[in-house]
Amino acid sequence: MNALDEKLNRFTKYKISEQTLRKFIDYLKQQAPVFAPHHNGEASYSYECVENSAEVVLSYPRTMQPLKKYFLPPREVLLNFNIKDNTFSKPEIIEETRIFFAVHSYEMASLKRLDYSFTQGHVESNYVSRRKYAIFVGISYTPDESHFSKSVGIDVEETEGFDLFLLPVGDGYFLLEITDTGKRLVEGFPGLAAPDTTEIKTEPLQFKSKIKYHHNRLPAVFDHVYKSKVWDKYAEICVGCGTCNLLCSTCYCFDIRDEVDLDAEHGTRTRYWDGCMLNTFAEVAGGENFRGSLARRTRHRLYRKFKYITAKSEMLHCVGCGRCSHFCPVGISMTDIVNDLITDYEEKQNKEKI
Amino acid sequence: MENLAQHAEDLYCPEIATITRVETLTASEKRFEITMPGNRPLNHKPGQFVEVSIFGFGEAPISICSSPTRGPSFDLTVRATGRLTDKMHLLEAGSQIGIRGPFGNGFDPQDFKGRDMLFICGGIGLAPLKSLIDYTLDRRNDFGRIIILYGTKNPAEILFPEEIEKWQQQTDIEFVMTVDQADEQWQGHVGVITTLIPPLELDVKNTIATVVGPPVMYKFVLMSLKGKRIPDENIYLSLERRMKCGVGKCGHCQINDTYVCQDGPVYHYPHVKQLEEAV
Amino acid sequence: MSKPRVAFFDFTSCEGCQLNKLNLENDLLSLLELVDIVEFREAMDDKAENYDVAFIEGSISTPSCVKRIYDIRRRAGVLVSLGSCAVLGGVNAMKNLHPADWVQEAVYGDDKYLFPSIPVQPVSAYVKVDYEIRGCPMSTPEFLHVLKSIVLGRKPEIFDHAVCVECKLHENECVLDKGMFCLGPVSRAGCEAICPENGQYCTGCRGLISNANVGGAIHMLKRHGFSEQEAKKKLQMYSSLNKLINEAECRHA
Amino acid sequence: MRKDLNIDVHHLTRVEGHGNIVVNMKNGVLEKAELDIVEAPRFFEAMLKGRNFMEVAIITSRICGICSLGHQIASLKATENALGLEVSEQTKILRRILTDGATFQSNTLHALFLAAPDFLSVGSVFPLVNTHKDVVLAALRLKRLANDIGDLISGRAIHPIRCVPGGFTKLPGAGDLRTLQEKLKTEGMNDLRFIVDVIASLADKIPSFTRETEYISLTSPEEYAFYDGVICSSDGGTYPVEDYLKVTNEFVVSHSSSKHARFNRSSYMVGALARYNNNHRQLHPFGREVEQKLGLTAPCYNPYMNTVAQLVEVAHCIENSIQLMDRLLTNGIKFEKPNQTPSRYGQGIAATEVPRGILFHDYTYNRQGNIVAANCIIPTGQNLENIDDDMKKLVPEIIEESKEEITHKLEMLVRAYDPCISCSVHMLDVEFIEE
Ligand SMILES: Cc1cc2nc3c(=O)[nH]c(=O)nc-3n(C[C@H](O)[C@H](O)[C@H](O)COP(=O)(O)OP(=O)(O)OC[C@H]3O[C@@H](n4cnc5c(N)ncnc54)[C@H](O)[C@@H]3O)c2cc1C
Ligand code: SF4
Ligand code: SF4
Ligand code: SF4
Repeated sequence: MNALDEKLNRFTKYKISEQTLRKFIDYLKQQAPVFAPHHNGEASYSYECVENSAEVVLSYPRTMQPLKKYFLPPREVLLNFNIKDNTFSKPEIIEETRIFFAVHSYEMASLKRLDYSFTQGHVESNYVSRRKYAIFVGISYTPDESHFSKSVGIDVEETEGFDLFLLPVGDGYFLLEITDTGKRLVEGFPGLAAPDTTEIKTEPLQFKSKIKYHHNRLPAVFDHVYKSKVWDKYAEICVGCGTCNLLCSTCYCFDIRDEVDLDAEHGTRTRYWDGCMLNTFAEVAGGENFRGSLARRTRHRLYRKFKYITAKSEMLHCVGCGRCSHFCPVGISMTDIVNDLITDYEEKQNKEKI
Repeated sequence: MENLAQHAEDLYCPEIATITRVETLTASEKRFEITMPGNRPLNHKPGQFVEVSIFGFGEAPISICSSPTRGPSFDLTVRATGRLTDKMHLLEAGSQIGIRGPFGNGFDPQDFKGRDMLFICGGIGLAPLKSLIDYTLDRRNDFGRIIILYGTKNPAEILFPEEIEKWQQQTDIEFVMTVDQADEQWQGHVGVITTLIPPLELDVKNTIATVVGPPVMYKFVLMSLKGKRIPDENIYLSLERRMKCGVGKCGHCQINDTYVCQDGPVYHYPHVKQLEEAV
Repeated sequence: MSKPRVAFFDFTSCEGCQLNKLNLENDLLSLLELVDIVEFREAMDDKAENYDVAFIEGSISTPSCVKRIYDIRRRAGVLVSLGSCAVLGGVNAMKNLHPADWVQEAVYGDDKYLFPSIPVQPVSAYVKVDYEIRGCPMSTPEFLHVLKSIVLGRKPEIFDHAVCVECKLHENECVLDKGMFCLGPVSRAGCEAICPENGQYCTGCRGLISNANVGGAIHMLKRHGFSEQEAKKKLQMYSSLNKLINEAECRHA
Repeated sequence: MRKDLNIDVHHLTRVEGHGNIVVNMKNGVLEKAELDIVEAPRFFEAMLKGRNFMEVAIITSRICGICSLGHQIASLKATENALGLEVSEQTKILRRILTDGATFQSNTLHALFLAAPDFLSVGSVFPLVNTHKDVVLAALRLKRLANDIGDLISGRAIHPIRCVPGGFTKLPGAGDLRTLQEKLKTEGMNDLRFIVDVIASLADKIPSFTRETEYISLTSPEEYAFYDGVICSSDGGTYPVEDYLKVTNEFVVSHSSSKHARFNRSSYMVGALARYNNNHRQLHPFGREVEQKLGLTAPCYNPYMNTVAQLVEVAHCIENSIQLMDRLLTNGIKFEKPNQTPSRYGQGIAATEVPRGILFHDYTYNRQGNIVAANCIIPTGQNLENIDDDMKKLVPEIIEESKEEITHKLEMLVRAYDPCISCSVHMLDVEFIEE
């Protein structure tokens, strides 16, 4: 038995049919609001609050916005203010239990990164309040042409952070109890038979997208490619739309703007997702732009994923969800850039040896 | 999460403070004296900044230009360049503004005890450095020589004329000023600030150089300091970047792996020397 | 503060932007509390001598337009151009892509001399423009934002990032996923990505973001099977006066 | 008796686009009574040349913001005819609702915001905010409701987004549609009734001028025609839409950057009054109710009554859209991929009734699906000769009144036609030489 299977087999588990699983969602809905993947248009998926358990999509490549939208909303009112009498109030954030259902492992891993970003240095109450009572039910998935989470060290069946985890078997699922919270939820649900004792045997999943090096070696690569030509190569076709930033599950940069109501008295201070690929991101008074070129912006983006925060947090800040690659309108793939950088690095190393 | 939640802060809520004095310095710069609620001291370090906010006009990081040795009120020097700063220039004494902070890494003046202090300020860069200059003047005996080099584009842009007059008269301060472009009345130095550095006679090992100015200035000043053989460990810079939150979240002020609002604005030069995007 | 005196003027355009203001039904009364409307030919008879704020719709395309815009600039405090026609030349400017004579003759035949027409230009080609509100039609939230900002005495915040940003904030299904092409990645936001939100591609009605990678944009369209010439035509629909597009070359196949 | 009169209204207000009224009488002879169209020509043909069929409706809707939906529908129908693209029943119903919404919104705007100030002797709707607040609020609500139809079904009331060749890119949700329908039934009908009562009390402000002319509109045995039908003349006869050139006979006049038109007589009228005269028997009950309250009877030869006919149509369109929404909701709204695979290439002609009258689009496509020829005839252009003829009859009849009064009545007359001047100068009439 491989190490992964060994780990999975330690959890108590239940065999559950898809039909029962949807009943389980209904049961969860009675406990707390449930959020799960849904169809969004013809070819897209998004997390939505579950109204009808039949509409939950269990098998999907990835949602468009990552789960971060529930903890760092795309637009969030930070303050309501009154200009005339200089007063303000902070909108109340209800600290409630929310259940996130059918979440992939890289997504869970990304929350761990966000947790770091919002709690190191100053601990942000907005984020923490939303995050505090969240419960997660994971599910495994079949990698598509953009996923590469294995290359950054995250297995499809990685259960860390989840309270429950779903593994497809035959025409149903294994429901794994990961934490006590998960156990309590399962115990309250009357639709399950006794724990199942058959052994889990996972099939190694094939990722079509891969990084050439083991992830442990990536920080070393990034020590040497700051001046690489690879940046220019991608800058030529990158159009600076910022899609890769906005949809990245670990990107969290934001902008803050004041907007006033038509009475010219009340207003809101709101934050919005922002991204370092956008031209204006590092522009200051007088029009000076500290990262005007797309090459420098692309480099900054990748260094933020693979080096800068990594050095401090000891976690790669790319989780291999493949959103940046899949949604890039010009088809720039994260693994292509990294692999090109590795090639460049190897060439440099070889030259140095000679 | 639960244990971290205990330390959670409402990071974006300002305190409503009062402008207690306004002084026009130049056509585009004014100095504001700010008093916190209950006249409490801000407890800042020289070189730190606050996020000033006016509802409807946004927020902007502004350096504290007075020394913590004077207080409890503190001073801000603001150049009108945009939404918030233009509006601030319209405010009179008695008006209220929001303050968050103090934020960022400031100077630790105790570390400079007994050293000669060389201040190199370009344009509005004098404002942040003034907090440290005032500190050293208030604890004059703790420091060796005090040399202030100050350059502006033209005589009309000179900040703090009153203080400058005093500094010029004080014998324990070496104050030299230059302008890029003179007018009819100007009788002093003409030329960029780097022209003031070579003539200086310094005990380089014992001199702490602090540099603040517009982005273009740093590269040339650092070259001149190198020419003087001032060791890198003796050099401090204060850097400016676009900044939104002031608390290390929004990402705007990042220079390579460092956040100006957390690790800066005051940097020990050896720390940023390797950073391509810094100067 | 006394209420700012606001005037609206229209030049060569479809007047959709004007109408869009009249479509502010829910906000119209609050708006009238905020400002005095002193001239608005499409909706009222009054004319004024001067105005604190002049909103200009439409592009400049006849000699008499030129005279009129100079006159308005003299009388106006703040001048805001509004809508793609005024800011970019808009669809009108596509006529510049053809020889002037051909264009005139095509419509009026032998009578073409009766109706003089000069190359279409945006307002900024003739007078100083303080702020620009883009869009075809202009978006009303943005218009209100600019108006409120002027009333407050602050600079409006006018976005200079791609439509994709707003599209992503809305979590719209990306039309690229449906096999369509889209100009959202290089076009300026401010419209709340209303076209992709409605299942349609972005036609670039707000023009390009600044510092745009036009060669990259052409390459992007080539990936969707367009020739270089067709790709430029797509980008030119609203931005036919943009030199970067007209002169762009894409080195990628 | 007055022998000389000189009127020059520069840039007539409260109409869409730029026009001047010029009247010139010397020694008792009326030398000139005309509407000069000084709007800058925009040359849409140059914009359309070589454009792909997917883009054509996007561009032509920019001919006019006020009639953008009408242009888009006529354009899409012409394109679909040319390329043999069939559309579904659902698409047709949705487009009909949109046409109703557009007529509802445009007629409301004109009658209540642009023309009504004349009846109350003020220069714009803004002073009425203080004197007639409840009426203005009701009128604003009505206009918003009309725009809600456009917003919900086409994504945006001005320059609609979702309407594309072969169908729609996105459909309204059943819940939203039901809410809107309910609003039309209650708020919409109530507000209109309230306003109609107010207008009825002002009926004596409408000048009593008549001139019988030829009235041209679409007609259809199935309904009060807006979306589809054949050309109908009040002088007798119906003509297939393909024969539109025989009806319109456009010609250039020196005082107008827009072309004029004539058919059986020296001029003809299109628009609400023409539709009403030709099709009034097919009005829905709510339309009938308003017709009676406002004292409109067919045939009506008073062009000033065009504004009243517009209000009758508002009532009709509200009721019609409620019925169509019922049909949609009963059938269930299903997403259908727009049919965009041409089955042929060539010429396609289409007509729809837009608020100001009958509109024709005529395109020819090459095998790449790009435009090689385009023609587009706009209602206001068709009305211009009729307006001039009206003025020529009206001026001698009111010549003894004060100059201000004459000017006012002439302005009201032109405004009654709800002219859409930007539209009228953006005609397309050209054969492109294929490269
Ligand atoms: C650590 C720090 C200390 C500073 N101290 C002072 C000071 O003591 N006195 C002073 O007058 N100014 C100081 N600044 C600069 C000041 O923050 C900006 O001028 C201010 O943010 C402009 O805000 P605004 O709303 O008036 O202008 P906006 O209307 O927001 O912008 C005007 C222009 O400034 C750019 N901009 C936005 N944010 C910044 C920023 N943080 N820095 C520079 N440009 C920016 C915008 O891109 C735009 O081009 C400091 C900046 C930093 C980072
Ligand atoms: S998504 Fe692609 S095109 Fe857009 S900014 Fe990122 S890399 Fe560039
Ligand atoms: S960098 Fe790309 S693959 Fe990595 S976490 Fe962000 S979006 Fe996902
Ligand atoms: S639909 Fe267009 S604007 Fe929206 S994300 Fe996709 S490419 Fe960008």
